[in-house]
Amino acid sequence: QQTKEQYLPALVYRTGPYAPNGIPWANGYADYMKLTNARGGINGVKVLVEECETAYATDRGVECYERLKGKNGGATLIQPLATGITFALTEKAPIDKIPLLTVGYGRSESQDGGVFKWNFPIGGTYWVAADVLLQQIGKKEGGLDKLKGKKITLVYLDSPYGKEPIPLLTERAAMLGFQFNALPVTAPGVEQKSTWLQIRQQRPDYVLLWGYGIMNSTSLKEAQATGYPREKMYGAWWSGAEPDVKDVGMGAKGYNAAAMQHGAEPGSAVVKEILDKIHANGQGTGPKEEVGQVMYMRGVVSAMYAVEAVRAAQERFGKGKVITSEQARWGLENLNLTQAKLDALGFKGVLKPVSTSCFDHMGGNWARIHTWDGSKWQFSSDWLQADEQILKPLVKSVADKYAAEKKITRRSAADCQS
Amino acid sequence: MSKKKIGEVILDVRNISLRFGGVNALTDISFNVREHEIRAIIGPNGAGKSSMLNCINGVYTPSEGSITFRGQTFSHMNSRQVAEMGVARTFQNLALFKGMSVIDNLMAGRNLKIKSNLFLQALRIGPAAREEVQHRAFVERIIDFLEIQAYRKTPVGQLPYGLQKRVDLGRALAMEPQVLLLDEPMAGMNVEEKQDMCRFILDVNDEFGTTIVLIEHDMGVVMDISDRVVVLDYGKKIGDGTPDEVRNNEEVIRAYLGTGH
Amino acid sequence: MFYRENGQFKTSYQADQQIFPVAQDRWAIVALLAFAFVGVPLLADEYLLRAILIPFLILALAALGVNILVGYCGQISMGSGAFMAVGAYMAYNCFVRIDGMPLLVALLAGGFFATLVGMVFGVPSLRVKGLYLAVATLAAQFFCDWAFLRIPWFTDNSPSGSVSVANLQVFGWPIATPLQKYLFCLALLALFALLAKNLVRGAIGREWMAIRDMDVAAAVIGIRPMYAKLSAFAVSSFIIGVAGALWAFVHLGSWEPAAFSVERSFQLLFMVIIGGLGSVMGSFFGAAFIVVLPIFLSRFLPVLGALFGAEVSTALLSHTESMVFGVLIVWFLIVEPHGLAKLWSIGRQKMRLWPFPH
Amino acid sequence: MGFFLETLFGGLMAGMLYSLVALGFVLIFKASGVFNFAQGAMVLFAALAMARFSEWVPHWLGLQSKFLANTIAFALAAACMFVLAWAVERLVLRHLVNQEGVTLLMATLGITYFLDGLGQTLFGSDIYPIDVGMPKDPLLLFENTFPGGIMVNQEDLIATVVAALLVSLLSLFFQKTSTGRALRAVADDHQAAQSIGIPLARIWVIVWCVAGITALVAGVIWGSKLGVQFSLATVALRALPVIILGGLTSVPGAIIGGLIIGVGEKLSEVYLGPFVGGGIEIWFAYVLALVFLLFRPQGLFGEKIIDRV
Amino acid sequence: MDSKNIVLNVNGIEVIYNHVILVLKGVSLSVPEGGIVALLGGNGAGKTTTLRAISNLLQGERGEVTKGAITLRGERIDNLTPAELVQRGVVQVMEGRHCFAHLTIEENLLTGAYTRKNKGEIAANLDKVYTYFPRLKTRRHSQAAYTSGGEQQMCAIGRALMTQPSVVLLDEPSMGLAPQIVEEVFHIVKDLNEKEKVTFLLAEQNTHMALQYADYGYIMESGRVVMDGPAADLANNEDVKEFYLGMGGSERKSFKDVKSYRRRKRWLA
Ligand SMILES: Nc1ncnc2c1ncn2[C@@H]1O[C@H](COP(=O)(O)OP(=O)(O)OP(=O)(O)O)[C@@H](O)[C@H]1O
Ligand SMILES: Nc1ncnc2c1ncn2[C@@H]1O[C@H](COP(=O)(O)OP(=O)(O)OP(=O)(O)O)[C@@H](O)[C@H]1O
Ligand SMILES: [Mg+2]
Ligand SMILES: [Mg+2]
Repeated sequence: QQTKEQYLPALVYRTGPYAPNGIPWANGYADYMKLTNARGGINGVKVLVEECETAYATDRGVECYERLKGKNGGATLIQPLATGITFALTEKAPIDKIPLLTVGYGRSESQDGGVFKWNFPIGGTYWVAADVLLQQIGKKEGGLDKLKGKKITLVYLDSPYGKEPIPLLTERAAMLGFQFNALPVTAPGVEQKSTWLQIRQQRPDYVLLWGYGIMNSTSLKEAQATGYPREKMYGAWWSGAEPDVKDVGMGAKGYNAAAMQHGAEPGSAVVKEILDKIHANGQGTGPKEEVGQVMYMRGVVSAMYAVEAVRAAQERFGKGKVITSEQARWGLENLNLTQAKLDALGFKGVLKPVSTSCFDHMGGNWARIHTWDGSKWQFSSDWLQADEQILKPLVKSVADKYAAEKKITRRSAADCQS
Repeated sequence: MSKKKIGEVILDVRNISLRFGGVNALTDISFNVREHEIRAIIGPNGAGKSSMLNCINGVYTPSEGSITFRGQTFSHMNSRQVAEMGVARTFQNLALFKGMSVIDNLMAGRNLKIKSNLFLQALRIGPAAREEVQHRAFVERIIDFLEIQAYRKTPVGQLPYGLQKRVDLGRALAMEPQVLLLDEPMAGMNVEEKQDMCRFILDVNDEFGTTIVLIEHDMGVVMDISDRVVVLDYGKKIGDGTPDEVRNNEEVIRAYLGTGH
Repeated sequence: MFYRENGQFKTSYQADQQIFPVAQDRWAIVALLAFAFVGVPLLADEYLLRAILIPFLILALAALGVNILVGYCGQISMGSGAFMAVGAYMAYNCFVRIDGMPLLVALLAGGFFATLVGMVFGVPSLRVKGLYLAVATLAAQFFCDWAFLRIPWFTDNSPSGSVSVANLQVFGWPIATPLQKYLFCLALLALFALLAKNLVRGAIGREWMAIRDMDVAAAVIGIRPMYAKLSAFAVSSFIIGVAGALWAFVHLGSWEPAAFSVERSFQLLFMVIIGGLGSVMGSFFGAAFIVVLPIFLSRFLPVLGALFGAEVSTALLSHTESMVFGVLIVWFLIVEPHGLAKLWSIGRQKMRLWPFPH
Repeated sequence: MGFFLETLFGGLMAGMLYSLVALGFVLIFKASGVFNFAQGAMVLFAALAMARFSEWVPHWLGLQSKFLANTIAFALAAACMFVLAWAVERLVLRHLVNQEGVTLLMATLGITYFLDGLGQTLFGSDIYPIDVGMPKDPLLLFENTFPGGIMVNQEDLIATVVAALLVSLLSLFFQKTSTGRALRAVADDHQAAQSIGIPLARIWVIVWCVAGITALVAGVIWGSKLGVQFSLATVALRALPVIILGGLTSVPGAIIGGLIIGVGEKLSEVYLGPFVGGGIEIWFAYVLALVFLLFRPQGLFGEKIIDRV
Repeated sequence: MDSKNIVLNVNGIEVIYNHVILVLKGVSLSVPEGGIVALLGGNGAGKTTTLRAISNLLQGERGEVTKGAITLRGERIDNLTPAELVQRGVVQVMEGRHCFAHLTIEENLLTGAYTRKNKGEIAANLDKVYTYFPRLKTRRHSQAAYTSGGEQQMCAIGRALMTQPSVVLLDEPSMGLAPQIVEEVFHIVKDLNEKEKVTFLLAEQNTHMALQYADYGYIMESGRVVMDGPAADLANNEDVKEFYLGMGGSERKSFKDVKSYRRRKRWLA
């Protein structure tokens, strides 16, 4: 019995400064895993989930990782759920041979599977998010070339997470000729008066918001207090969920944020299924009302990638078997989620196809923009695709620098077969 | 009075004044201390006796006047310098290092004499280790002398008051001082213990020839053991002389002694 | 009954000045060290090493440094995290900027730079005292947090501000597996503990304690407050700096300034207070308490919950953990305000008297 | 010029908010010699209680009136703070009479952990709004004198008035009443205070209760600005430079210190920040406080640190 | 002594500090209403500890009474707080002054009146203290920390008197006071005792003075009461004379001539 379970632990934070965002994510992740089991497991193999609380702190995250990695026959993969923890685990995972699934966060350059064999930022990186936001702003202005001479200010959490988009934005600024300015906010971001005073002084045309947790709602409140139009504010996809705007309410109306492919999807098939099969039986993890909200969906999507990776691995290493973490890595590297597959899983309209490869650990660079209407998030753009022309060289150069530092040689094509 | 050879003036205090805000703690005080003598300072509470000692070893800076020590004149003293010149003192309100054991308190008194540097001390090899043993031997002699062997390793904060006073004296003695300033060393002791304390003081004075400046409220003690006495009252000097002279000084009787003595 | 020192007479001061004057203690410590160096590697699994023992060793080292400053010299500091950060980042810079830099030298260099920074921030202690100083040391903390986040040079221009090291080795031996890391940290800790113990029981240690207990009296017996305080800052930040470098290099491998945030400073301060101010042993107890207890609770509480048939959610678990932790701190303080080390010594004293009650 | 004034005002108002938190620290320190690390946690706890009660009360009682609901919630939260004060005395302080400052500091740390856990268990970890009807939109003054006018937040103005009121009341209390004197005596020497019949238990409950209410007021104001969430506890770190600048034992010092720190912080960030990459305000506040300390080691208005032999 | 008007009775108490240090080993004593009882003994005999046990101030020193009982007018007071004891009229003047350093002398005195509510009475008491200690009046606006040792001692005594006590536990009141003032303090004690019927339990090193003013005395050594009796009897006891009054035979010995040789106290077998 024991051995028949696929162990998929998750590092989560249901406490601490970032709990409002962490809780729905963890609920979504847990619920989808329950759904998977309700659906009969992965080709009959049930999944076993275990949470470990990190409170978004790196050292606790590392401890959790160490604790969970060897349990129940070994962790199949790990979701660090924090950029800081991802950085630390990036050094450890290759030794333990455990893949890190970092859906929409972590190191942007880890898209490069040639160097980052064990990192999987499936579905999008911060660079994708930043690029997509610029494209949308360009659209608003009537073309990217119209950005020339405009002022765009980034308000970011002063942490590796917040700094991630800067290289891309700097690059884009040079290319498109807009004036780029970055204002750091000291964590956790409850005091932003001077930041917004500066914004009031500089009067940028657009503000990009790269905050997390309470920093987002604080930014929106300060924007309201300084009279900066929320319509001109664009947030990253970690700045665009319900907890970020809920208690600002109408004060945040008009605020835009990237949706990481998915947004709030209360109407999607998978949500309905979760409500039917899990919550209806009283087995739901969180409050019913939050099912289908943005962070919840991100948990669901992350879980789905994990499950599908296992499924993909089973295709190769034996259906109905419990697979190892190394096999899971292969699965993650060879995901091919076509629209048909996604639709079948209940993600119709939620996701675009994702297909990873040995060298591309991201697998998809689509996103949409959604806008807060005062009570809920609503899509306000079409699908947008990040510009590979810009992303690719950036990823490669940063990854190469990392490889040089760590004396890692790029994986060969042969290595990809393993 | 025995064969004690009282020498030259070693410490000369001239026209010292000390003010705290509105309070004149000391006004124009002058007196001197000769080598090897026991010099008492007496006076009512708040007369400025402790403040006088504080001026001598650099805790307070007098607003006027000068202090001459062995021919060198200072307008104010620097604690470290005073210690190096061989002046040690005890405190009225017990300024011991409460968290340290008796031994450590006394050893701290010898710190000026320790020469090895931080690195040698960290490794505790060669000279550093030898030095430590040497000083320990010296300190043990003081411990024997003061009869506090049993409390060697007790943190001084836990000792009863009287013993703490003894440790305080021990710490001062550990500095091998030439001049010893004692601020009410016998407060809170019974007669028996005072006798012990007197014996220690007299022995130090006799055997090592240490000059002693003593503040004390027990007139029996002061009159018995001191060679000369200064009397302060409200920051002013009202008397100076041998115990007998002072005892019969009208003003001293009025201000301090009362009629009982 | 067995723990008596009677019959053990010292014939020289040297013998009496040993670190452990009681023979039983000496044997116990030898046994403990032997166990730590030989027994633990045989028994401990990787999780124990990586998640508990290595952090414990490194934080104990840092706590030792903090204890020198706070416990021995009485200068309350809430900026220890900053000195760890200086150690970590400067060691990193030495390590990556200078080719062929040996790990050990890089670590010590980290300690050296921490010493410099520590002394600079120690200067206010000459005027500012007690809690005022404590809060003032936070200036060091926030300044360093900021500097390592904002000044790209420190992070070798890494865009995210996160840096990492790899391929550690000492004298040709790799420091890669948990066991190797454990032994390396253990050896360093043992060495530093010995040196620190020598310092605190020597002349300089007495100066520190004198300043702590009664600075005016200390000055009167010829101790220079400036020298004593600054040397305490220097020694303490050196040790903390080395610990910081170890934390970064050996434990984390990859880190960002948040690893040395103000919470870390507080954590270190708690360790020494809980463990016992002015006690080398206390640093170890404190580190063990603060590192191990939360981990223990997070594993033990679910089991306890399961026993009562209650399924404890992650959030509730972690809240309970925090509450229990808080209660335990208060409880220990009530039982013994002078820390675990004091509790330990009282225990020994009782043992000495055993089986007689007093 | 307009912008400078705006920054200045912004700083003053931010400073006033720090003062409110600092006040709690000062009260407890002044009255019992305890450096209360838990003040931040208390602000959070109080604000959480207020936020959740104002949400639950209408639910429980079927109330329509927002004002009534808020009033009841405030009363309930205040009651929570009273219970807390009582428990802290009973379970913690009582057993630590006459212990050193660090020990007590450590104990308040234990309380912090406990409150963090308890607060989140009882009230949840989400972001909760407190809506006491404070106006959110900015007010523009002197629009014809300066281009763009000077922007002031009405919310901040109200906070300033409340803080000023609270401070005057508390200063009076300390200076003029015999309880105020007893509080200061307790801070100096627990044992001596006991020996002459000052009931420590009662004194401590009073002080912690007053500090709790101050925390509640601070929590309500901050909370209605920012929303209530775990991170609110970190405003305590912002208040620390304020109290050392003003002096650990001075109630008016908390205010003046708050204003200086607030203004210094904002001006430095806005005018110096851009040259060094920004984000300097927090350490700047600490360094500012430190510089003041070098000249007055007891802070601007603190009681002189006594060392005498 | 007549057991009926015993106001304070200590019965076989043991005190342990820090859970390990046994300091009092069964101390019993009783204080009659309106009496002055002296508690004598060398350094570390346990006088202070006894007084702390009575006034319940041991907790702050991490000490506890493990055996025995203490009663005040027949009521067990082991579990009362010090504040409640003050309400019942028992106040202790602590050894080592313990003035409130940051408060002025006058504020120090006024805090002593915390338990008194009657304004007129407080003012009268304050006046009384100032007449007893005129020195305090001149220094009344300076912070206690900056007054001399003796002034602080007066302040501590005065502060205790402000509580309008009926039983005063005085711990070394004469320490650090000039001879004149010592005399005065004992006069005050006598005065209060006679005029206001205040009962005193007095721990003192100044045996001479103490026996002169007290009615009854206890002598403690190493945590035990080794001798007790009416003050006059004690003053005439040879041992007491030798060890506590410093008299060999009938003459006072000069401090200069004491020998290092010491006779062994007979009761310390
Ligand atoms: N807080 C404490 N912790 C441990 N031991 C203590 C403590 N206070 C006192 N003692 C011990 O208790 C014993 C009795 O002390 P106590 O202070 O009662 O003596 P005393 O008779 O008042 O002496 P003195 O005349 O010197 O004041 C001493 O041996 C002392 O070491
Ligand atoms: N640091 C200070 N600040 C203010 N006043 C002071 C200070 N030091 C001493 N004084 C005042 O100076 C006067 C003399 O004090 P000092 O301590 O020298 O008296 P003393 O003669 O030693 O008295 P005692 O016999 O009571 O110890 C006192 O009135 C005291 O209040
Ligand atoms: Mg004096
Ligand atoms: Mg005593």
